Order: sequence, then structure tokens, then C-alpha cells
Amino acid sequence: MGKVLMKGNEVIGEAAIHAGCVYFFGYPITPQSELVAYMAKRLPEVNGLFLQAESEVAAINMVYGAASAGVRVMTSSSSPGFSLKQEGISYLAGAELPAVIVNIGRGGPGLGNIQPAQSDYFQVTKGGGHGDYYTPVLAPSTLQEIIELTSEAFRIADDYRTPVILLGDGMLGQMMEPVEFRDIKEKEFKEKEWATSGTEGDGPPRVITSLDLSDIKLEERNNRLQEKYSKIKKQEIKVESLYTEDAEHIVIAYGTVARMVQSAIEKAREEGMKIGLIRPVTLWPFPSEVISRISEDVKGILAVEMSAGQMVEDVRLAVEGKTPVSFYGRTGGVIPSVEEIYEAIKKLGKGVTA
Amino acid sequence: MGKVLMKGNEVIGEAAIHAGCVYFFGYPITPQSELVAYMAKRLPEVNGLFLQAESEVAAINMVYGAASAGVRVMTSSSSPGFSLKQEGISYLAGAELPAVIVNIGRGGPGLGNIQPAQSDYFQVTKGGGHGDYYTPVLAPSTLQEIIELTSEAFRIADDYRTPVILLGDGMLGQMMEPVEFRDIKEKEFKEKEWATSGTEGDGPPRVITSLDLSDIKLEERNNRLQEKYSKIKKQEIKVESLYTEDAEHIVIAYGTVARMVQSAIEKAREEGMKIGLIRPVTLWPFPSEVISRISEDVKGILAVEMSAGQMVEDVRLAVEGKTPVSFYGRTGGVIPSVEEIYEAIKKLGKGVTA
Amino acid sequence: MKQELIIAGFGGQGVMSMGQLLAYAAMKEGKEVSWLPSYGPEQRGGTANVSVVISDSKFGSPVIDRPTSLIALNNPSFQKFEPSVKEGGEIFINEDLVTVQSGRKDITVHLIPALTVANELNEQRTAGMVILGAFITKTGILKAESLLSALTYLLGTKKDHLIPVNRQAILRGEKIIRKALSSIN
Amino acid sequence: MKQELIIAGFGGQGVMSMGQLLAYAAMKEGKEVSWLPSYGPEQRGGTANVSVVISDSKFGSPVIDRPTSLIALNNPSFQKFEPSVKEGGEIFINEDLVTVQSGRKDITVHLIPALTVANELNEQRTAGMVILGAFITKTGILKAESLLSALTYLLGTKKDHLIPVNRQAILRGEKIIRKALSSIN
Amino acid sequence: MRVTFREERCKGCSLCVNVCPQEIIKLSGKVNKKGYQPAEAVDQEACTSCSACAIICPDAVITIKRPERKKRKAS
Amino acid sequence: MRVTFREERCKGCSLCVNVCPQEIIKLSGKVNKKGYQPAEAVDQEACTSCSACAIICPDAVITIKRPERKKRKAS
Amino acid sequence: MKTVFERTEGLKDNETHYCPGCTHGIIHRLVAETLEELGALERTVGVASVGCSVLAYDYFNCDMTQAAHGRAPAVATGIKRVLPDDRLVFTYQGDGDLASIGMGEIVHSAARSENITVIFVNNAIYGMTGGQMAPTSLIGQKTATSPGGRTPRAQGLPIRVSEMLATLDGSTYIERVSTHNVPHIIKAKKAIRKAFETQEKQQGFSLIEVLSTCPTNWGLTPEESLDWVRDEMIPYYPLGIYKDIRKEREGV
Amino acid sequence: MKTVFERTEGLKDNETHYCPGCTHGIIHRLVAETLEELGALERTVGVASVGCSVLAYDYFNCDMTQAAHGRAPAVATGIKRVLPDDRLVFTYQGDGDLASIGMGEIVHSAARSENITVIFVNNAIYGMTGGQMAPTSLIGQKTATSPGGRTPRAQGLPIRVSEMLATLDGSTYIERVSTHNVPHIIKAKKAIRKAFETQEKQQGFSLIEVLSTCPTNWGLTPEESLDWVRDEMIPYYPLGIYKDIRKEREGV
Ligand SMILES: Cc1ncc(C[n+]2csc(CCOP(=O)(O)OP(=O)(O)O)c2C)c(N)n1
Ligand SMILES: Cc1ncc(C[n+]2csc(CCOP(=O)(O)OP(=O)(O)O)c2C)c(N)n1
Ligand code: SF4
Ligand code: SF4
Ligand code: SF4
Ligand code: SF4
Ligand code: SF4
Ligand code: SF4
Ligand SMILES: [Mg+2]
Ligand SMILES: [Mg+2]
Repeated sequence: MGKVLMKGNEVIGEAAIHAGCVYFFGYPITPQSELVAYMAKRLPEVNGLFLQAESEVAAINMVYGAASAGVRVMTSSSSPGFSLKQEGISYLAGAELPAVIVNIGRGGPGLGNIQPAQSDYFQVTKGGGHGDYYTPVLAPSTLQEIIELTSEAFRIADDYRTPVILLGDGMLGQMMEPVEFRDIKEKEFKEKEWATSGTEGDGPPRVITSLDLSDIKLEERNNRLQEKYSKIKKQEIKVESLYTEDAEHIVIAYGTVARMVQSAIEKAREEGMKIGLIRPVTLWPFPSEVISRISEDVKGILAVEMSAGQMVEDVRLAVEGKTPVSFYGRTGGVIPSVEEIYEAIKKLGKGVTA
Repeated sequence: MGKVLMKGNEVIGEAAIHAGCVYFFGYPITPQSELVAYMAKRLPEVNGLFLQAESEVAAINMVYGAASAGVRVMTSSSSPGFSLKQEGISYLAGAELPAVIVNIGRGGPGLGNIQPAQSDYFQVTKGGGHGDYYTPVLAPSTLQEIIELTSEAFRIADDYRTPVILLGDGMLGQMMEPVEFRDIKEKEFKEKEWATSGTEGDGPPRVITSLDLSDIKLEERNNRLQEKYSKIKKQEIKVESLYTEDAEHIVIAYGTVARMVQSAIEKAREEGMKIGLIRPVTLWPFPSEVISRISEDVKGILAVEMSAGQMVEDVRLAVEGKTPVSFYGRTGGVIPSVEEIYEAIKKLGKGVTA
Repeated sequence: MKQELIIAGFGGQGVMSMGQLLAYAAMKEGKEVSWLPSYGPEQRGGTANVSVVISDSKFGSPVIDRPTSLIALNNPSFQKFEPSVKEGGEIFINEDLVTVQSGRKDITVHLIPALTVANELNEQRTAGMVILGAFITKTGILKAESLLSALTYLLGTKKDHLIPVNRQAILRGEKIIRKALSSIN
Repeated sequence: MKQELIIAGFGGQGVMSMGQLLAYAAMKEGKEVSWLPSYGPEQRGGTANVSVVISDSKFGSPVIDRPTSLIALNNPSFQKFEPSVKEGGEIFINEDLVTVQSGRKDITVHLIPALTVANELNEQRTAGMVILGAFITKTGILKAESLLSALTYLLGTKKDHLIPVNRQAILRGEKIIRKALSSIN
Repeated sequence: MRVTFREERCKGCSLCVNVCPQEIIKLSGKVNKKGYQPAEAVDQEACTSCSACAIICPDAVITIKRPERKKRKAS
Repeated sequence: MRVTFREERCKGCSLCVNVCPQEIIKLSGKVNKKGYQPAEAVDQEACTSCSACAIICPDAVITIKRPERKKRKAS
Repeated sequence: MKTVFERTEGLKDNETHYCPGCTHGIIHRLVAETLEELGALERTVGVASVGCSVLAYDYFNCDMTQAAHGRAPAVATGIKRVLPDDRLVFTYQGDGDLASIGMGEIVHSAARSENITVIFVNNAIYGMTGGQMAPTSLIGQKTATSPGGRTPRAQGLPIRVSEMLATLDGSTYIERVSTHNVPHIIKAKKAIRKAFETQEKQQGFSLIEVLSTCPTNWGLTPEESLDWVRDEMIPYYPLGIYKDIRKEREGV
Repeated sequence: MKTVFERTEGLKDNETHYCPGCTHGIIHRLVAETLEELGALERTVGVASVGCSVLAYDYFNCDMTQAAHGRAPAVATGIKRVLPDDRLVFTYQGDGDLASIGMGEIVHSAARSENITVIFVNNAIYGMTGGQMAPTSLIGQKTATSPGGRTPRAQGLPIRVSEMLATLDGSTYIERVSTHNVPHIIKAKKAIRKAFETQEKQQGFSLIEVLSTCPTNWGLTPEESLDWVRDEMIPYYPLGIYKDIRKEREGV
């Protein structure tokens, strides 16, 4: 298969199908609606099912049902709609059900607007719902990377029985780039013996639940979850480092903004500044160790986000005071220009921390 | 008025009425249902209004309506129901509407159970909804303190035009203690000229919204919010320090667990251990400076929570590596005993960090 | 003085209100007190319990890990909480309903024929008061009068007529425990 | 070679598909390319724009702060983006619709009577192709054939009959710009 | 026995007591493990195996049997 | 003039054009600021002030006037 | 002796946590018997909701999923739509769950004519959380959140779910039944069976509203509770079939 | 010359963002005129929902609050219940907003007989987000999310909101009207006025469903769109009064 030109939202849809997910429950919201429309068109073609739910709340609970029945399933939304899914995501985590949930972020809070933003970082990485849980969060920065990470998202979901979040922003969803779907070998999915799909006489009935009336039992469930999270932290961190070997300063950014940052860094390097880029690809688990290690060698770190400063908190947690951490961000859907990021980088040398 | 014996949930209700809030929209959920029932009984007596909403989502949006009409208003829930309010809370923050939202936490994730837990810390302090916003969070540890902090919650909400969260757990909600409602002088509430209550011919129509289609405008709104948050951080931090003067180690805990911790510390002090207690009363803004300062003088800090470790992240952010931070927690509704906390404290000296 | 008491029994045996009576009485005597119930659906048909801490001075935790006293109204409750009673502690049981026995040597178990007495008083619902009478007499933590005025308050004036029989119940509890104690000495 | 082009006009003037044609053609020529639209309800009746980056080598940002080229299909678009054009950059306007003028001396403005030409071709919808013809000719960023095959692809086979007139439109655009250039030289 | 009760499952709700047309069910004097007085049939002979008690019992406590009909002699 | 259009507000939707019983409304040749061809009345005299155009106009573009009726002479 | 009535295989051998005399237990049995009779236990997935019946998964002897409060129809939709057609999917929901927080989900699953069966247990109250008002609580009914009795002005009027859903083109079979005495329990069983058969035949959405008791929160004995159903509930919630277009749906 | 028709004071002097020929604009005018005629602009609070009419607060010349998607009835409830009785509160909601995500809120505000007025703009599609299927989309209708046309099996059957809400004891006045020609626009205005009067008289919940166009997402001209309302929508959504118990509600 050669290159095709597609919108980011559509790439997510096609990538999911390539990852063996042919069930989708969604609700329209800008800037992710093309994904919903794409699935409406494509899934019937591959004998899958697209269903427009009556709301984001219904959609996430349909996903809960489909996941409990043992299939690969996906839903997607954008910020306000994602907030509505919090109870459901907590249920998925509690009941240990695999599913992939897409959030194509937009400006907030409230109704905000439909421009690109990264201000849902806390919500997706700290468990926006109730209870002690985390969800792996994958943050592609190009359309080609969407394909890889969507496939990874489904693998992680199944391997660990956990909901996984694919986080993008309006820019990633709306833009077009050539992408290539490399031929995927027919995958064998592991049987999900735990799924409630009708016993067919094969063993006793199964139960999917997140309820444990006894505190001791619920603590056991939580311990199991925490162990799982430790394992994921060990095995699933993804991060991209660029120009870090000789770097005196590091810029940390994820998703689309990392592209602007990369351009700005390249400009800075042309001017002789030794700047490196660390791009967390998984936001949870966060590449804290990589950052912690490098923080011992550099003069300062700058976090750039399309938010008022959220990921920077994880950077600070990783750095633990070992080097100054500064922040540059734009909010409300404003995309920072390469120029202004470059200006922020220039200040780095001067030891300014915002 | 002398002392009365009441359940924590009822104290919240009466405290709200004393703070001039006579409007309540809620939905039952254990372990906060007594608050709903209390309001159903009491509010008609004070010419107020109690309305049982059809869901937590409806309740928070009724609160949004009432707040936009300019009155003091409250809602309450427990963990799963609180998750459902996330979109609404983000809207309140975005539209800058004052309201008080109670979360009487229980074991999670998912349906979990109804035992006391503090595992909603992230959700309430990091803005569980979408977009860049924070809500002040007050965490009483006794029933008497509920009275003070409920009143504070309404003041802060009005002063800054922001939703405020009162965070407790099932233990706080269900227990009884004698409390005293000190006579409150008839308060003059500031006029809310911005409220959409009908113009009555007094000036042009007003609008409450969180929408700004233009990114620049939405960024301006966000800047305004961030300035407000800076101000709150400067002016509204509350923290209690106990036995800290000579402390070699510090335990940090909030809410009901701080009581267990205090007993354990007192026991440790009897054994000659120099342990201090820092109890954040506001969880956001977090008393980072107090902790940062003390972290320079002590040999170690232990955070104790009824969670798998959430507040401890804010502790680490404050400490920035200046002293070892360890954690002790129970989950699933298990209340840690004084004994086991004492054991955890004993390990402190030995430099163990979990 | 400090008492950390757990009262446990079937839902419907009045466990919660027994605790409330003590808490209210303690408050009226100016003591520090907390009342913490088990709660939730497991109460239905199952067992319920309440933790009451009464103390002369301020205390931290309302949670009782090791009760100084236990009032057990049925077998499952006895079995559940007996092992956690502090050494030197005391257990008050409704001997009409609790048939299992303690193997512990480091605690005292008081057998109160509460239901029998209550039936003698023609008011089954006073069984709890019989036990409370025994409890406050033995521990000395509260005065009988405080308990009665708590009852007056909690029952409300409409049920004033129930006060005399409850007073009797408390006195019978007092008597039983005094007699038991004197027979031991 | 790298072009950072913004195309802007009223919603309904075909701004998005003009951008798509370029992006598709660029992909087919093996170039790096990105297409980033303005989106959302403000399109309705209002103005729409799309950013297309075409480059021989990999690039980071699909966002264009300072376009090297601007295609402006109406006055508001011209007014909005004209100031941001890079010095030395070029603006291609539909001179039938854009009446305001640039005060800048550091850029070149090409006036294309796209609507007039399209009307001459009896197919109003080819106005965009006329401008694109001018754009690729002037900048040399893409071949006319690539554009046409992109059109074939995007229109789908059902609209094959529209190809010839579009080819003509592109050629007319090419002609216009060549003439203009030669007259300048 | 026509009607049997799974005693430890009975919650003593009395619904069977009230529904029995033969009025042969009573709550017994004893208390089961869960603290309820279980139901019992005081006169098995009078039972018609009508099943009303079993149908209304919310806890599926009751089993009903009926004597096999004697086979009619072949005529 | 009986019928007047607030030209810069017109979106050229043609609903008024189609509804006018007198068929006197047309879209003009020019383009307004927003890029629409605004409607205009080509024959004011023929207008009956029936208001149909104004009632159906989604953008409240149209104002309708009617000549005052001559007061009847007092009889 | 021949056994004429015994505990169905459709129920696991667990003791329920329901209060004495609560008719949730009866309704459980009826559903379980139906599934057994249809030979469907091994191809059924039940969805437990949040309410007193939250532990239904401990009782029904088939695969069970526990759904968030009010969302059982959405969960059931997710299950039904991805499994082979021979699977039976049902929800078991209380009136707080279905008619209050879950109103959106039930209306939409009916409108979509999801091929599922809904067992709707209407006891005019929130049992689980301690007796708060439900959308189905009757005018005058005193509950924890309508302590003076429900009034139309303050709390609005009770919702008749069956009547309302019957107006939707999507709903196929809707009947309201009761458990207040033996004949009605037998009728209820028949209705439940019809509902599952509707699903078996791919005829679309079926719902059986079962009037049920809550002795604990009504403050009545189990026996008085049955009378309250008869005397107070049925007049406002008349029994009967509210929708039956099974014929029309054949082969849709 | 006497002015017989001019722009109402009930509208702010802002240009709308609606597409050419979209009848949202007409409906805005009708509501605005009604408020002006009732002399109520200064004591009215409107609630804008999420949909194409999200910016309604820029158009109505009275106090306005913008509500989350689907939640306008809850927001209106909050406003109405805390303000003096003379205040008029209305919501302006699309069919995606009201009939899809907001189904729970609209049913319950009707059941509670909230004394508010709901202007329900049914254009059988999600306009704002680019033409996805709404619960009200017609069978066969092609939308972004029913690209092959809506079918009963895959997407279920369209919801008739007025008919459904009319079954609730709580609803007082419900009428369906249309904007597809001048006489019907005039009728629509009358209905809207009746609804606000219902509220003025404290008679409880009123809702006017207005059939409306979406030329942009229907892919039709404004004129063709009006015909589509007449020929396709009205047959499935018959016009008329579905509930009128204003008399009974006097003095409740
Ligand atoms: C989101 C959420 N809100 C509220 C609750 C609390 N809750 C549990 S059960 C219940 C009501 C149950 O009533 P009903 O559905 O009528 O069932 P019943 O107990 O009467 O059988 C509520 C409000 C919850 N668990 N989750
Ligand atoms: C929680 C949430 N979900 C989804 C959206 C996206 N959204 C905005 S408007 C809309 C649909 C609007 O359709 P309708 O209510 O019919 O109004 P119309 O535009 O047709 O007038 C949707 C789904 C949102 N803003 N918030
Ligand atoms: S089967 Fe009939 S007669 Fe026999 S005990 Fe039961 S109800 Fe009575
Ligand atoms: S109906 Fe069942 S549970 Fe109730 S008393 Fe009879 S046997 Fe026991
Ligand atoms: S008022 Fe009537 S006659 Fe006059 S232009 Fe308008 S529609 Fe035509
Ligand atoms: S109806 Fe109004 S907007 Fe449409 S063309 Fe006529 S005047 Fe213009
Ligand atoms: S609370 Fe009510 S509904 Fe729940 S089990 Fe008890 S009686 Fe049944
Ligand atoms: S998209 Fe449709 S509903 Fe929205 S303004 Fe345009 S025509 Fe009207
Ligand atoms: Mg119920
Ligand atoms: Mg619509």
C-alpha cells in the first residue's frame, strides 16, 4: 500500500481498523467529528459496527459493554465530551476492561472553543475520574505516528486489561499529511476467557464488575491495579530524544507542539545554541527517568505546552530541583509560533524561569 | 446556641445554611445521602429550595443556572457522582460562577464501595475536567471544622467567582461529633451585578458563557483565570502545623486521616520520637511553601493517605528532592489504624522510603 | 478516662441508637465524644456496628482498632469483634442471643440476660437499655441520669411514656452487673 | 525548495479543495507536505483558510506564521493575511473579487482575473484552478500535470468530463502569469 | 413431605404464611443463623401442593412435592 | 418606499424573492461585504406591504411601511 | 413424590442480600426460570445496574456485567451489538436507575429498538441508598427527600415509563405487571417470557415493568407492602400491555 | 408612511452567524417579538444551548446564560427556581441537544412541570458539527453518520419528542409548528406566545417544537429546504397541539 493523503481524524479510524478494531461507539464533537463520520462509512465495509450513541456518557458505557463482551472497541471525543466519560473510564479501569479512548483536545475550560489545545493533560494522565487508577496515554505528533500508536494502544489495552487513551489536539485531527499503512499480518488476538459473552457451556458464568462491598476485597483489587501500573511503568514508556547528546538545555514538548518546538530548536542550533528535545510519547507512564537523568547534565529545561502548564508538573517531579525548569505556553487554542518558541529558547541561556 | 450532636453530612447542610446558602440541588449517593435528606427537610423551613435532580449531571447544571442567577448554591455527591460533574465544573470555572460542591469520597475506582477513601485527590485538585482551571479545595478533618470551612468555601466562591470544593470522606460524612454553630451576624452579600437574573431595566443584558470562538479571546479568558488562581494561591492557603518546631521528621496528612496520624504522632512522641504533623487544610492551593521550607530542616517526610498515593505528588513537588519523601496508604475504603501509621512512622528514622 | 466501645448486632437490634444515646449523654456531660457507624447495604439483614469513643480529653481518631469495651448482641458480632478487644477489656453480651464463648483469658465477659429482663418489663425494645445500664455501671464512664435525659431528648416528647420503663431497664442492668461483680469478689 | 502557502477566501469558494489539490499533487511528486485548515462554525458565511506546506525535505510545523505565498480570494482574506506574508513573498489574488491593494513594497502581488477567465470557460468553478495554475507556474513548486492528476483523483471518475476544462483553466493561469512576468521584465 | 423449607435461607418475611390457603405455615419459634425466625409447615397432610407459598417466596426457600398419582388400572 | 432592505445584513438566501406575491424582489448584481448578493425590490409601487418577505426573512433585513390611510372626511 | 416446584437452575445457589419480603427476590426467580426454560442460560449475558439489585451477578446463573448507575441499556447495547445474534442480553434495573439518571439511555435504546430485554423493577423509591424519592414515587408519598410527601409543585409528577416508551416507534413489546399476589406473579412470568421471546425472534426492544415492594423504606411489613402495591401503585400504574408490535417487526 | 413591519427590540442589533436561509433566524425573531410584546425583555432570562444557536446570547436582547450541551433545561430549572416568580425563563435548543444528549433533562423538566418555556428547534440533523444524524433524522436520510441513509435496524427510529413528552403528567402545553411558509410562521408565533403565557400564569412546563431547516447540511437550497420540511418532515412530525392542560393547571 502506498502513501495516502488523509485527515488525522480519519487516520485514527483507519489505524484502528488495521489494529483489528471494528467496533466504534461515538458522539460527534468538533474537532474530532471526522473520525466518527469515517467510522460510520468504513466499519460497515469491514463487517464491523458503528453506532452513534446518544451522548458521550452512553458511548463510553457502550464501550464498557462491548469490551466486557471481549472485542476490541474504541470511542472518541474532544475535551467537554471527554469530561463526561470520566465515570465510565473509572469503571473501565476498575473492572479491568481493555478499550481505546481518543481525546482530540480543544480550548477550554467549559465550552471554550474548537481550536487545538493540550489543556486536558491532567485529566488524562492523573485519572480524571474517581479512585486510584491510571490509564496509559499515547500522544502522537504526526499522522504517521498515529498509525503506530493506535496499534500500540490496542495492544497495551489487551495486554494489561486497561483502558488506554490516545491524546491529540484539533491540529492533529484536522490536518492532512501523507501516511502509509504498512501491511499488517493477520493478528491472532489472545482469547479473553474472562469476557462475558455467554458461557456456551464452557465453565461457570463469568462476572465483570468494579464493585467490592468489602474494603479488604476492594483493597486487593486496588493492589492488583497498582501492580499492573508498576509493570506498565517498567515496560511501556516511550520517549523520543533529539539532539540531546551535546545539549546544554533541553526543551520538553509532546504532540503537535513538539513539531513547532523541533523547528524552533533547529533554528536555535543554526545559531549555535546547544538545545535538545525530549518528546514524551507516552504521557503516562511519563518518561521521568530519562528526564531525571538528563537533568543532572543540563543547565536548564523548558517545557512548552498549549496549556497554562500541566505536563511541566511531571517534568518538575522528575527533575526534583536538579536543574531550573521553566515553562512556555499558550492557551485558548492559540498555537505558539516557531518564532515565539525560539524566543523562549533564547531566554533559556539567560537563566530566566517563568 | 450550645453544642449539638450531628452527623457530618448534616453538619455540612446546616453550615451551608448558616453561610447563607438556601439553594441545594443534589442526587442521593452513599455515603453523602444524609446531606441530601437534611436539605430536603431543612431548606423549606428557611424559605430555601431543595430539589432532587434526575442525576449528578443535571444537579451540577442546575447549580450552574442558580449561580448564574446570582444566589449562593450548593450541590454534593460522592466519587462516581462527582466524576459525572466534571464537565459541569469545568463550565462553572470557565464561566466564572461561584458555587460550592461537596465530595464525600468513597472507595474506587468504578463502583468501588461506600467506605471512606481519599482517592479523589487528583480529580479535585488538578481539575478533573477539561481545560486549564483549578478549584479551591477545602478539606476539614473534624465536624466542627466543617462549619468553618463551609462558610469559607462560600466566601471564596463569591470573592473570586469560582467553584469551590469541600472534600471529605465517608467517615467524615457518617460520624457524629458535638458541634457548635456560633451565632453568625446577618451577612451582607456583595451584589452580583454580573448575574443573569433579568435586567429589570437596569443596564444592558448580561451574558454568562464560557465560549469564545476566537482563540485570542479565549486566551484572554484563560489569562484572567490564571491571574485569579495566582491571587488565590497568595491569599487563601490554609494549613495546620503541629509539633513542627523541633521535628526531625514530618508526617503530612489531610482530612480524617490526619486524626489517626495525630494519634500516632502523639504515641511516637511519647516514645521520644520527634515527629511533626503538617495538615493541609486547603488542598488547592497546596501549602507548598510551608512544606518546602520545612523540608530543608527535617530528615524525612511521610505522607499518609487513604489512597494509593496522590497528595504525595504535591508533597514531592514542594520538596524538590530536599529531603526523602515516603508514603503510607491504604485503599479500597480501608481506614489505616493508628497502630499501623505508628509503625510507618517508626520506619521513618530508618530512612526507608516506600 | 477514655472508653473505646464497639456495639455490634443485627440490623434492627438498635445498635446505632444505643450508640447515639451514649454519645449524646457524653456530650451533655461535657465529655469529648465521637460516634462512627458501619454503614451501607450490608446492614440489611446482616450485622451493624457502631464505634463510640468517650473521653475526658481531646482525642484524634474516631476509629477503634482495639476496643476497650464491646457490646455484642448476636453471635456473628461476638465472633467478629471478640478477638480485637484490648487486653484487660470487657465484653457485654446479650446472653439470651449470644451463645458462643470467649476463649480469651485477658478480658472479662459480662453475661446480661437482656431480652429476658426486657420481656419481664413487657417492653422488648428495652433490651439495649439493660445492657447500657450494665455498661455504664461497670465502666463508670457515664451517669444513668445522663443516659435517661439523652433518651428523653432522642425519643422526643411524644414518647415520654416510655421513659419510666427505660429507667427501670437501666436500673436492672445496673443491678445485674453489681450482683455479678459482688459474686466474683 | 519549500513553499508555505495560505489560501483564504469565503467559505464555499473552494479554498479547502484548492489546498487539497496541491497537497495531493505534492505527495504524488514525492514531496513532504501538510495541509492544515481553519475549521469550525466561523466558516459559515465567514472566511475560511488553509495552510499548505510543500517542501523537498522534512519539516516540523504545519502551522504557517509567515507565509511565503498567499492566495487571497476576497477582500477580508487579503486584509487579514497580507501583513503576515514573508518579505520577498508573493500574493496571488482573484482580481475580480479583491479590490483592496497592498501597501507593502517588499512583496509581489499578482492580479489574476480568475472569475473572468472561468466565466470565459463557461465553468465558474474553475476560478480556483486558474489561480493555482498561476501559483505553480510562478513558484515552480509543482508540475501542472500533477495538479491535473490530483484533480482526477479527487473528483473521482464520475466527473471525468470536467478534466479538460480544468486543464484549460490551469493553462490560462499559467499564461496569465507568464505574460505578466514578461511584461515586468 | 409435600412442602419443605430451606431453613437457613428463610428470612421470616411471612409472605408464605399469609398466602397459604390451607393456613398451615407458621414462623417457628427458633432463630436461624441470620437472626430470622424461619417458616415451617405445621401440617404437611393438609398441604395441597398448590405452590402458592413457593411462588411468592422471595428467597426460593420452598420446594413442593406431590404424591405420584396412582396409575389407573387398565380398563 | 414600502419595502427596504438592510443590505449589509442580507445573506442573499432568496427566501423573500420566492415568497413575494408581487414578484418584485430580486437578488442584486452586486456583492455585499460578506460576499452575498443582497436582495432588493425592483418595483416599490407594486408592493402591497403584505409583509410576507419580512416574515420569512431569517435575518430581519426587511422593513415594511404602508402609506397612511387618508382619514375619511367626517361625514 | 413428584417435585412440582423447586429452585431454578437459573439462580446460583447464593443467599440474597435483599431485605425480608422484598419482591426483588421473586422477580429474580421469574427471570431465572424463564432463561432456564428457554434453554438460554449459556447464551445469555445479563447486565446488573446500581440499586439494591447491584449484586444480581451473584444470583443469576449466566454471564453478568455490572453497569454504572443508569447506564445498563448502553452497556447492554454494547454487548448485544458485538455478539452473535443468538445471544440474549437483558438489563435488570430499578426505577431510580432507569427512570431518573438513566432516562436518556432507556429512551434511546427503545428508540433504536435495541434487541434487548429490560426488566424494570418499579418500587417507587430508591431502595439501596435509603429511601429517597424516585421519579416514580407517588404524589403524597413520604420519602427521605420528600419528607412532607411528594407534591406536584415541588417535586413534579410521577413518570409512567411504560406509557412513555410505548409512544416511541422503536419499542416493540412493553407490559406492566405486578408481584403483589400469586396470580399476578404468574402473569408477570408470562410477560417476562414474552419479552425474551421477542428478543429471540429479533423483534427489537422489549421492556417489562414490574411493580415491586420495598418494605424497608416504605416502613411497612412485607404483607402490608403487597397491599400498598395493589391499593396505591396500581391505580397510578395500571397493569397491562402498552405496546405490542411484535408481528410488524417480524423479519425487520 | 406607517411602519407595519420592523426589526423587533427583542433582538440585539447583531448580525447572526447562521447560514443563508437557515430558519433559526426566523425562530429567533418570533421569540424576540413575543418577549417584546409581553413587555418581558427586562424580566426574562434565556438559556442558549450547544448547537448552531450557541451564540443566541448575542442575539436575544435579554439576560442570557449559555448551557452545556443538552443541559439547558437543568440550567433553566436552576435559574427559574431561585428567581422571583415574575421572571420568564426559556431555553432554545436544537434537536441534537434536546433529543439526544439532553433527553434526560428534557423529560425530567417536563415531568417536574418546571415552569419554563422550551423552544425546540427540530431540523432533523446536527447542524453545528457538520451534519451528523440526530435522533430526529428521518428514515432514509443521509447524514455524515448515516452515509447510506438512516435505517430502522442500524440507527433506530426517529423520536417524536412532542408526542412523547405529552404523555407525561407534568407537561402543560406542547405544540409542534413549522417555519416552512408564511402562514405557518404566523402560527408558530402564536404558539410561542401561548407557551410564554403558560409560564406567565404559572401553569407549568411548555414546549414548542419548531420544524426548521438546515440548508447547509441537507445539501439543499433554502427554498428547497422549506419544501423538504413540508414534504418529508411534516408527514412524520405532524403539526398540532399535543398537550394542553393549561386550564387544569390554573392555580396549582
Ligand atoms: C453515579 C451514581 N449516582 C448515585 C449512586 C447512588 N445510588 C446507588 S443505588 C441508587 C438508587 C437506586 O434506586 P433504584 O434504581 O430504584 O433501585 P432499588 O434500590 O430501589 O431497587 C443510587 C442513587 C451511584 N452509585 N452512582
Ligand atoms: C458534551 C458535548 N458533546 C458534543 C458537543 C458537540 N456538539 C456541538 S453542537 C452539537 C449538535 C448540535 O445539533 P443540534 O442540537 O441539533 O443543533 P443545530 O446545530 O442543528 O441547530 C454537538 C454534538 C459539545 N459541544 N459538547
Ligand atoms: S403448597 Fe399450597 S397448601 Fe401447601 S403449604 Fe404451600 S401454599 Fe400451603
Ligand atoms: S416466604 Fe420464604 S422467606 Fe418468607 S417466610 Fe416464607 S419461606 Fe421464609
Ligand atoms: S411586502 Fe409583500 S408585496 Fe411587498 S415586497 Fe414584501 S412580499 Fe412583496
Ligand atoms: S430573505 Fe432576507 S436574507 Fe434572504 S435574501 Fe431576502 S432579505 Fe436577504
Ligand atoms: S431496601 Fe427495599 S428494595 Fe432494597 S432490598 Fe430492602 S426492601 Fe428490597
Ligand atoms: S449549519 Fe444548518 S442549522 Fe446551522 S446555521 Fe447553517 S443551516 Fe442553520
Ligand atoms: Mg427503586
Ligand atoms: Mg439540529
